[in-house]
Amino acid sequence: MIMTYLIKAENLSYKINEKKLFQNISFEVNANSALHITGSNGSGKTTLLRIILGISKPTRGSIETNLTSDMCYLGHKNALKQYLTVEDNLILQSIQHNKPLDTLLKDIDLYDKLDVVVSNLSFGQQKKIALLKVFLNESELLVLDEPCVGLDGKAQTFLTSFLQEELGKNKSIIFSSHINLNIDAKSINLDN
Amino acid sequence: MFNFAFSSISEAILMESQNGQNHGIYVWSVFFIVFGALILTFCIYKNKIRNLSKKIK
Amino acid sequence: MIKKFIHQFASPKTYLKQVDKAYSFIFFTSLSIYLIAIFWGLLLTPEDFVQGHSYRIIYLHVPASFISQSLYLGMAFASAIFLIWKVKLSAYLVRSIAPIGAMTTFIALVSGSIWGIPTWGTWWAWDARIISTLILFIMYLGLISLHDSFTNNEKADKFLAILVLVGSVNIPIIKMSVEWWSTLHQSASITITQKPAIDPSMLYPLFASAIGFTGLVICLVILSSKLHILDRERNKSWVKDYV
Amino acid sequence: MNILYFEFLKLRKKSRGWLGPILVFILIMTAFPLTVEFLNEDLEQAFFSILWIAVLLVMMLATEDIFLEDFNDGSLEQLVIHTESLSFVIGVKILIYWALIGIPVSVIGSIYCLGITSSYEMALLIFPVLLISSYIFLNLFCFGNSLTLTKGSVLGTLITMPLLLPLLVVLGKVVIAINLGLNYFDFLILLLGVLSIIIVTIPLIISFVIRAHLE
Repeated sequence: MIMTYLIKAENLSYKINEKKLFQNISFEVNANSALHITGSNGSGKTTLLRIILGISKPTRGSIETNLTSDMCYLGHKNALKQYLTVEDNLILQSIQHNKPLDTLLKDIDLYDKLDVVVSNLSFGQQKKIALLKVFLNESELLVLDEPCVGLDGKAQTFLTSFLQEELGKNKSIIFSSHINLNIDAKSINLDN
Repeated sequence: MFNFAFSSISEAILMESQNGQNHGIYVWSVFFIVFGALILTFCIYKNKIRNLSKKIK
Repeated sequence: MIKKFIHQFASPKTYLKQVDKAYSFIFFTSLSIYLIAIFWGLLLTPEDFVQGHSYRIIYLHVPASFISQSLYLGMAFASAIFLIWKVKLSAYLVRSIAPIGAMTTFIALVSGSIWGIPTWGTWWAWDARIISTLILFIMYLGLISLHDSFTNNEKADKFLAILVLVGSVNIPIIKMSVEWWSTLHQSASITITQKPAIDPSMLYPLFASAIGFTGLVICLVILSSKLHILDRERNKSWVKDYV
Repeated sequence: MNILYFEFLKLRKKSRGWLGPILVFILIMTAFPLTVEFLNEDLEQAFFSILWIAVLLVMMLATEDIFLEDFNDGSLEQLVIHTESLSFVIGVKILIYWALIGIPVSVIGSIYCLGITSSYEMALLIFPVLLISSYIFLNLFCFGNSLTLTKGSVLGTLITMPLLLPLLVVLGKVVIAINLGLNYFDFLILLLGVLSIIIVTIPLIISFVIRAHLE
């Protein structure tokens, strides 16, 4: 089997207002593998993820992607409309209402919250709804920025086991997290 | 072409026109505004550059 | 090729070095030209038959209003270079021209207003060119406040350049539309295509004062851009050597 | 098609977003007669200037947070990642805003016009002008607000208003043209021409600006 990379980064550097954030970061992500980005606060984890997504451009270095589908991204901002109900928000994210969704909602204790307005939910519950998109994704590559923030123990184990399962399904994951998730992952540290 | 249009300094300041109005006040106030603005801007920028250079040093 | 050349030539460092060499020459030449032109225009030229002596304001007013529009054109040019080739220097120039543009527009506005008292009998008329000059003044201030409202300078540069370009499309339209709306202002005395409508003895000092004023404004732009470059690149090693 | 529905859903469920501006418009149009003497002639003279300024103000209020909300909750990032053409989505968004705010305002404006000039012809002729001008206003304010995305709409208005002056001049002339029975259709074609240029260019510029914001 020939290993082809999904994402390959070489010597990435990033500056804000002429100040260096990180320098010379290189990595490669192959199919069926995970990459854990670590680093202290302000070391540029989110920025690196945004560079991978193609939203930001690195000051120096290059990044090549070799994907056939969109990446699935969940950032600090959960892209939920606060004034809409959970159901409407799912419509906005093109999530069909079907059997797998129902079982998922039951698994994360949100089945009875479908017609509640998002702003009335707690932070953790909102995070779970945002994660639904990840659970139902059809992308090759998942990009998650601090996916565990705000989640309770049960949801965390659910997420980790889901991610571990995904790795077996020919998918790759790039995530940043302070907590060490139980996933087989290479890790890179952004602190010098 | 190169003769003075006024015969004395007070005439030049007043600038009495043919219709009897004194236009000097308008002309000279514009003159002072323009030169004042120019000098002021030059001074401000010179000063700012000097302060910044000190800071950088 | 071109890109590489521009980047090498237009580094802020070489720019400052070149400009420092030229500065005092430009300053003293244009200052003397301007002083002579103003002396000539204010004291030597004959009285105008229609407007009386108040027409002498032309030597102070016209250069300023001419420069205020040319500076915007310069900004638009620099913005285009910045957006196409990503030349940092031109972004610095756009930002540093803006306050100078505001200053000259202010001079044009105030001097025109004072000139209006003896000639039109009112210091403010709803006239096309006054309005478009006022709008230009507000646009300059808007540009400055847009740039200053962002803490991320690279973003601010981009937005400023976009706004300048959109504005440069719009300025001729604004001028045309307000002219169409109403006009009281005397039509431009000098145009490139037609013979000038004023006497040569009044024209030469006008040209001289325009040249002198342009030189002085260029000096101001140099100072302003120097300040801006030093401020933006203060963490770089060459700046410490330079200062 | 999906995008059209999504944007419609987002705006329709936010009643302060679309109903608010319409009500403000009605309030302005109702309040202005109180400031002039109760004589029909005075009203008629002032009516159109108030109308244009009111439309302008309302479009300004309507676009206040058109991109800010999507920016704050992260939808814009998702949009940039997932859509081929960001400018198309932006164009659709502005279209929806026009459909939910611009069209009602135009209808209400023509009704007020009928009430004050009591001329069916005038109201009928002013309606398309209102439709087109409100769309142009929306586009330009969107541009201004996208530049000053996180910095509040006052700055956005400050930099957009100068760009709108030519349009106000044209609108003033249109009213004169209608009153004198002159080349009304020439003006309509002129406005349509301006609109067609703006519809294409403004979303492109805005998408560039938004990408720069997210960077």
